[in-house]
Amino acid sequence: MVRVEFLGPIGKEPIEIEAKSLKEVAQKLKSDKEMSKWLSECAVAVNDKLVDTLDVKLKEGDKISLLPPVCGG
Amino acid sequence: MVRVEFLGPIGKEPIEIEAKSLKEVAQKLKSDKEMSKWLSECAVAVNDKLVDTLDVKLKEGDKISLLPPVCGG
Amino acid sequence: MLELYRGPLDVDSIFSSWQKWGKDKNFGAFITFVGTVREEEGIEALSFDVYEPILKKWFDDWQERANEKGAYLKMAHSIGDVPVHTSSYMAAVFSPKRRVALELIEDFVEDFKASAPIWKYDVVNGERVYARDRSQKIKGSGLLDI
Amino acid sequence: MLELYRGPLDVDSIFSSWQKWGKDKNFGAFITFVGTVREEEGIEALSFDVYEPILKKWFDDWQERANEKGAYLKMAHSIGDVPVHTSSYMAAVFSPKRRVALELIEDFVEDFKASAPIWKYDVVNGERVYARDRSQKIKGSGLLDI
Repeated sequence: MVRVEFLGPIGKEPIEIEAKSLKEVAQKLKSDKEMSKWLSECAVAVNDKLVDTLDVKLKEGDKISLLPPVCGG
Repeated sequence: MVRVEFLGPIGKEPIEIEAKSLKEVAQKLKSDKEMSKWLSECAVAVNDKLVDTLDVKLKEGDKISLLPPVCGG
Repeated sequence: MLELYRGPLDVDSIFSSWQKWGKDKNFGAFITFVGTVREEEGIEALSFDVYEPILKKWFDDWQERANEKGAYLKMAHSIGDVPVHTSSYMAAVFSPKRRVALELIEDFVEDFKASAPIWKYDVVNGERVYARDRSQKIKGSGLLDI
Repeated sequence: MLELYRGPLDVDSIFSSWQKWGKDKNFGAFITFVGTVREEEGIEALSFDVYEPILKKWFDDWQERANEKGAYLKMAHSIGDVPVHTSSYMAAVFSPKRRVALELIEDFVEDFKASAPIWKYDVVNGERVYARDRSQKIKGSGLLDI
């Protein structure tokens, strides 16, 4: 199981899903209507490190975070 | 008579000279050995306004200031 | 150093401690940016969510980059509600001389706006509304939109 | 506003009064530059001569330029001796949003260095030595060298 966290304004509780890669995470989130509108807007971090490819293997307990558009300051 | 002031590190008391133009001021200062080394380094103001030409007519009581290289801050 | 505070920043006291730190370290140039909540369009406050683990990494990367140029960075940000006319953000660059500080402050603040994992909300009639229009997608966004 | 002080600047109190002024005026961005005397090469202090009439004109021209962009400038400088680890120079830009302030602070500080009628001396063993090597000729210098 990996844990998916939705940061800031997404306002959704973390979920635990079965996924061996980031691609699988994308496929599972895509099927969730509420989430799919956020997918085009969000950056992604694995274990608090931003990633720029879907070719990331995941292991038990990994944390995936979705970061919607930001505006600090 | 016009008044010529020497600012900052020049360390020379103001002088009053007879001059109808900035060019005449330049000629008189040139003859002063102590001053002539400063002339290539100094900017010039007439009545506290920086000027960029010698073609400035002067009238009684005008103030000419010589400004050596600066370093504020 | 990265400092996070609940509510508005005590700007004077943060400035004072930063400025003391900088002069003791013999830095000749010290630049601060202060961001203050403007009164406009009837908002009562802005409100912020901060994701600290990634913010800290972002800041540490910048710190390293600054250190390579002989400079040092500090930053403070608010979490939660920050009323109009109070401040939510301070950034500072210290360097031996002015050039490096003047260049870094601009790049540091601009990249903060584009990349720091912080989300802003307008507070209107006590309600928190995500400031989507003023927000920027982090570089690489849309990765999961397959 | 241009403020001149004899001796070192009281940086915290100047900052505090500027920052209060800016937030009351509803400026969202406030940037300050602070120049502090570094301990190096055995100097005890720096010392400054200021020619106020031309400095004021130079500052007023910059203020006008800033106002056209919706921004506002402040500056403070020391006259006379300023010991190491104390500050001689502060400059500030206030603007509604960050971009204008980030651009102006750089140009304002750089032009200050190149044009403001202020002369710097190292104070070594109680003696004032003109810092000729670090000084810049004002644009148009040499006019009288005919």
